[in-house]
Amino acid sequence: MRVAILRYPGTWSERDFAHAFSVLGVEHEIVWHEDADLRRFDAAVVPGGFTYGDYLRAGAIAKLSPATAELRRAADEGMPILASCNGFQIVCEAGLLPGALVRNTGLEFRCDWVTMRVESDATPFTAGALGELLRMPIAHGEGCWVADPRTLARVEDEGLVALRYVDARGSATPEGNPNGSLGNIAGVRNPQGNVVGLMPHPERCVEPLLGGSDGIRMLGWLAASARPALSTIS
Amino acid sequence: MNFTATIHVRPKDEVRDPQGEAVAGALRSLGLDIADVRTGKEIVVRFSAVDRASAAREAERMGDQLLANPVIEDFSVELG
Amino acid sequence: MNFTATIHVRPKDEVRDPQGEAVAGALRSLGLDIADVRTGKEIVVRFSAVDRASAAREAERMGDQLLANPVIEDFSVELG
Amino acid sequence: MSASPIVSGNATAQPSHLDATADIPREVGLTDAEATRVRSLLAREPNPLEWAMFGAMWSEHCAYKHSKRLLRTLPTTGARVAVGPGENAGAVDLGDGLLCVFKAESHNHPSAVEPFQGAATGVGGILRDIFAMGARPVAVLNALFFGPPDLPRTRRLVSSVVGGISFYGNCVGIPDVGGHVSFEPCYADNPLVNAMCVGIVKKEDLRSAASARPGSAVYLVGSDTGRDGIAGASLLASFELGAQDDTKRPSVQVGNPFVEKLLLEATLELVEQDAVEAVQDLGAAGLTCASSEVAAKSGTGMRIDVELVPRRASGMAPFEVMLSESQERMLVIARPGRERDVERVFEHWGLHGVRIGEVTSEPVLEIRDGETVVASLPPAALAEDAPEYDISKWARAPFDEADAGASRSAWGGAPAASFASRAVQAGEARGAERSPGGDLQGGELQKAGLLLLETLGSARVASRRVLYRTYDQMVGTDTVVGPGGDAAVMRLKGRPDGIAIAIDAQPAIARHDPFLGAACAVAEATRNLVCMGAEPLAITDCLNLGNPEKPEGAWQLERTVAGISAACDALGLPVVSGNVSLYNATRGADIWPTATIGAVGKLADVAHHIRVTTGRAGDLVLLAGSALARDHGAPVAIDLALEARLQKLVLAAHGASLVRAAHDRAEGGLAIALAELALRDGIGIRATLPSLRGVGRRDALFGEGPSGIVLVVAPEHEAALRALAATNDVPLWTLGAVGGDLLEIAPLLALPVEALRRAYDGGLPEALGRASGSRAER
Ligand SMILES: Nc1ncnc2c1ncn2[C@@H]1O[C@H](COP(=O)(O)OP(=O)(O)O)[C@@H](O)[C@H]1O
Ligand SMILES: [Mg+2]
Repeated sequence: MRVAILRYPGTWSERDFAHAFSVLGVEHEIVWHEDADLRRFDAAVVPGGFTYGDYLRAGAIAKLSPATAELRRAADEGMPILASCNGFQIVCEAGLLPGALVRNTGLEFRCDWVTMRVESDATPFTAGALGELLRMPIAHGEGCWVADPRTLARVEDEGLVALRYVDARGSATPEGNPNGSLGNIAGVRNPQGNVVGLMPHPERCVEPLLGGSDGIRMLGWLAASARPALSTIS
Repeated sequence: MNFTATIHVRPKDEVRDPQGEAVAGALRSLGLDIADVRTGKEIVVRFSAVDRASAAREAERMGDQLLANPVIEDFSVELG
Repeated sequence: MNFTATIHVRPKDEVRDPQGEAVAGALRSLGLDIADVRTGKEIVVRFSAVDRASAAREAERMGDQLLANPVIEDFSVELG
Repeated sequence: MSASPIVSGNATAQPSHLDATADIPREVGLTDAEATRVRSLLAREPNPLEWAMFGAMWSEHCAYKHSKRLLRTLPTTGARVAVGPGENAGAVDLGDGLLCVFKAESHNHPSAVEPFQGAATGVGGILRDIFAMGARPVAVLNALFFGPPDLPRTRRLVSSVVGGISFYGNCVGIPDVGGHVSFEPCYADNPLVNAMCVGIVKKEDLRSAASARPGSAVYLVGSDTGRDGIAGASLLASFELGAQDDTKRPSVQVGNPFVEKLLLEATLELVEQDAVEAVQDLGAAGLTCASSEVAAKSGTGMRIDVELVPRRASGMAPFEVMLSESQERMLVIARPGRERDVERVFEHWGLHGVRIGEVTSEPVLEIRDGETVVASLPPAALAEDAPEYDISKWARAPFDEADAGASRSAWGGAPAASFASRAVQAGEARGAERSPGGDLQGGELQKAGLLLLETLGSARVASRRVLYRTYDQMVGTDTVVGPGGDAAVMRLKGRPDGIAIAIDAQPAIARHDPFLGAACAVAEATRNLVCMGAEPLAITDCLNLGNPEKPEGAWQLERTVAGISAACDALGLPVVSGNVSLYNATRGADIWPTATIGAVGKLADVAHHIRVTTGRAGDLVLLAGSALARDHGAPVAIDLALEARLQKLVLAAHGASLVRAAHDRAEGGLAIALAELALRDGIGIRATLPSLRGVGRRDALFGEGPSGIVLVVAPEHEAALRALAATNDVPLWTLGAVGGDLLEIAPLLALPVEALRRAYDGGLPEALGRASGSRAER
């Protein structure tokens, strides 16, 4: 398994993903957005950051990158694509996932740990984890997922909600919702299930030293071919 | 020829506008009787185009392809 | 009485507008011939006031006390 | 805005043209004597542009005229020091080929004028100092000082300053891992914004501004140059706004963290490719400062053509280009033959980088405007030959010993005590004097619990989480312990070791005794490292004071530097970098002397740090060090030798794996330290106070004083800890044990940990009136 990690101007999670994949024993390469040729890869990550300073709207300028067409092609061909934080904003702007991400209701950037419940296991990133609670860091100012009522209904009806913010007791309450997202939606998937976007940062929690390792639930399958590496992590 | 286009971008009515909600709250705390607040953007672009008609088309394209996100926003163009 | 005020907030002319710079670059990448871009905000407030004159005063106050940062921004009010 | 002559260009202006008929030296802020010195250094009359360059470079901000002599007295050497003061930042050697580069800097005046942008660009400036050294920034910290939290102005300032820091640091993607916040009346009109950055660099990648060689190409890269804060940091800024043409006004510096991120990546890529021989960021006095410093330090000259400098505004005169303080710009000196590589890296990152000149062998800084030479100066005259003032000539304590009462500060409060610093000087710690109300009487006794909740929820003590949760604390995936612990702990990827970082200040003590306040700040910052199990390596200091031209201001500056020196000597620590910000005042009254100390320490095994935990039920809770403590702000002498022994004890105990948890007794005293300990895991503690002759129960609970660390150890380790304490000659008291869900300090109070939680978490938002409208809308 070889994973492409896209880097745009202003991306900052690409090195964190690269490190996480090193820890997990996943082959990976950081790929400059203008040179992105995803055919060499088995999966792709669109990481977090502030591409183009998040000016105008987070992800808006990045969607003009040539990488967007490449991502669309790869997505259509069924490549697993994980978009986290700013990456989620980019793929929503590019129309690869439904909805949009706007300013957090508190209008503040928020860095914290959140808990999410896996709502769909029809994606490689959540396979076998339906109903599980995952604890992961967030760090964003525009992570409030919104959509018009029709889109929201479709997303809910078709089971495209991949992850939902929940509180300490596992309920999708306002207390569990860090940014005001509609329906406590933390992550969504495309109908095929190969593209998943989420605001939290799985790459920040693959080592217990950093406070948690639930990111392994989401990224670990990429290491399938290198399972032994997983056992060395603790 | 040189043109100035002002592109107004506003959140769609049915989409939540957290910033507007927060501003409404802040204005109420100033003692004002606020029904609601919607926040938008106003982007002033100075550019050149061959003629007015194509300037109008280009300004439209700016809104379409970049300045507004059709999922949540509407835009209108004013060509000066 | 109900009023709608649109408060336009813009960076002062001499103040750097990084957002405008980034948008200009992005529009150029769409093949447009851009001289420059300035970005502002447009806040639409629906509120009530006793009469038009006081509505105008209140809208002015919104800009003054909350919506614009006088050190780097100018604002103007349109009362609909 | 302060009434100081050194104000930011944000509020003040530069003459729209330099009028040769005016008294130019004075116009650019030079005294008559300084002008004479310039003339004799050059042996001629400078032209107006040259005067302006001298004015900027010889400003207090750039030349450290009033502090340089004193700063030389600081200890700056040691086995671990890789780079001492003088470069863009200092560095310590972590071993095995890695250096840790760090520095703290102030951005006070810009933040007073435009708090959001001022704080944001403060972060930008300190980041550039670090990556100019070739180091990758891995953490930022900030120390903030505001007026009383109930003032609407303070609330706006807090939102804007914290918003600006969050805006900038988050966008660049550097984790904010710690800080300090004070609320004291002296900062009401003059908030202090101090930022610290820590970076990591491989030894061979370290870059210096001193290694430019003749013939090399000079590039200016980053944002275009505009009329932003022209000569803002210099005395040129003593002009009133309003008189001139609006378009010629210097404008507020607006930060663009996106460009900073590109600059950061491009610079590090150039260093990695070894395509550059020197890098220098542009800060105060812009291109003038960057070019003259590189040339002076490298012992070369430099030729620059201002016509080639990319501009944002039209019609800029050469002096505007030379003095502009537009943000996010770097001067890059290419290695000969690598120019194309340098340009390619700029292009890759979409940066506007232009070759504006070259390094020359003759030590002359030659500024051209196309074909015309507009200035020609020896770089050393600009960068190194400013006068140094010996402030000891007019320094005078505000009181004499017989008349301590006369030193009541402008803010009222307790009389100053000068005994403390004398005690330290004499090397003898003295017992705390009984503060009035040092004991709890009758009814008050029952109120101890309420007093605890009140203190815990006060702006001075309450959790800073509402502020730091707006900072990305984890990006970079090196943050092992972020804000909220005694110090931050960062790992170094691929290595077992790690670093700890803390930043602290003690203005309430320094107000009475600047020596003691500064020494206590050094002690606290390093004690905080020790509480994580890290061995302190070095410090950076950011000195924020009032007017050094006044006798009292001069004395404060002297005593502050002396306090840092004394503490560093006692603790065996070097100062590797720092910053001085003078002329800070509120309504004509100087701020309290504020020495912000950033400390960096080393953990041999980062996984084996002291955890931020309460401990387990049954663990013992002890106090090590000094039990002497008094009301907040009432100075208690520091016994620096005891402080050193205490730090050594805790490190030794941790080395022997005896310590489950540690927490420094700081604001709010022992009771608050116990409460904060209980809050970590939400487990109760049952304790009794150590009984000490002459210390009332109120002081024993809430009194503040240095050199106290609360330790939590498993019962089976108690004997070993006692033995170590005896060997190190550190007093140790057993206070009680962990367990239950109450914090009980018998017989004074018993409170559910849940109640503590509400007070601690809710205190700051409540004090800042966070429910109601703030200028949050950015
Ligand atoms: N402005 C700030 N930004 C980030 N973290 C902060 C800030 N102020 C305080 N903190 C963090 O909050 C915690 C408590 O701060 P403080 O009360 O100053 O601790 P201490 O008394 O141990 O120095 C520390 O971890 C500190 O780093
Ligand atoms: Mg502490």
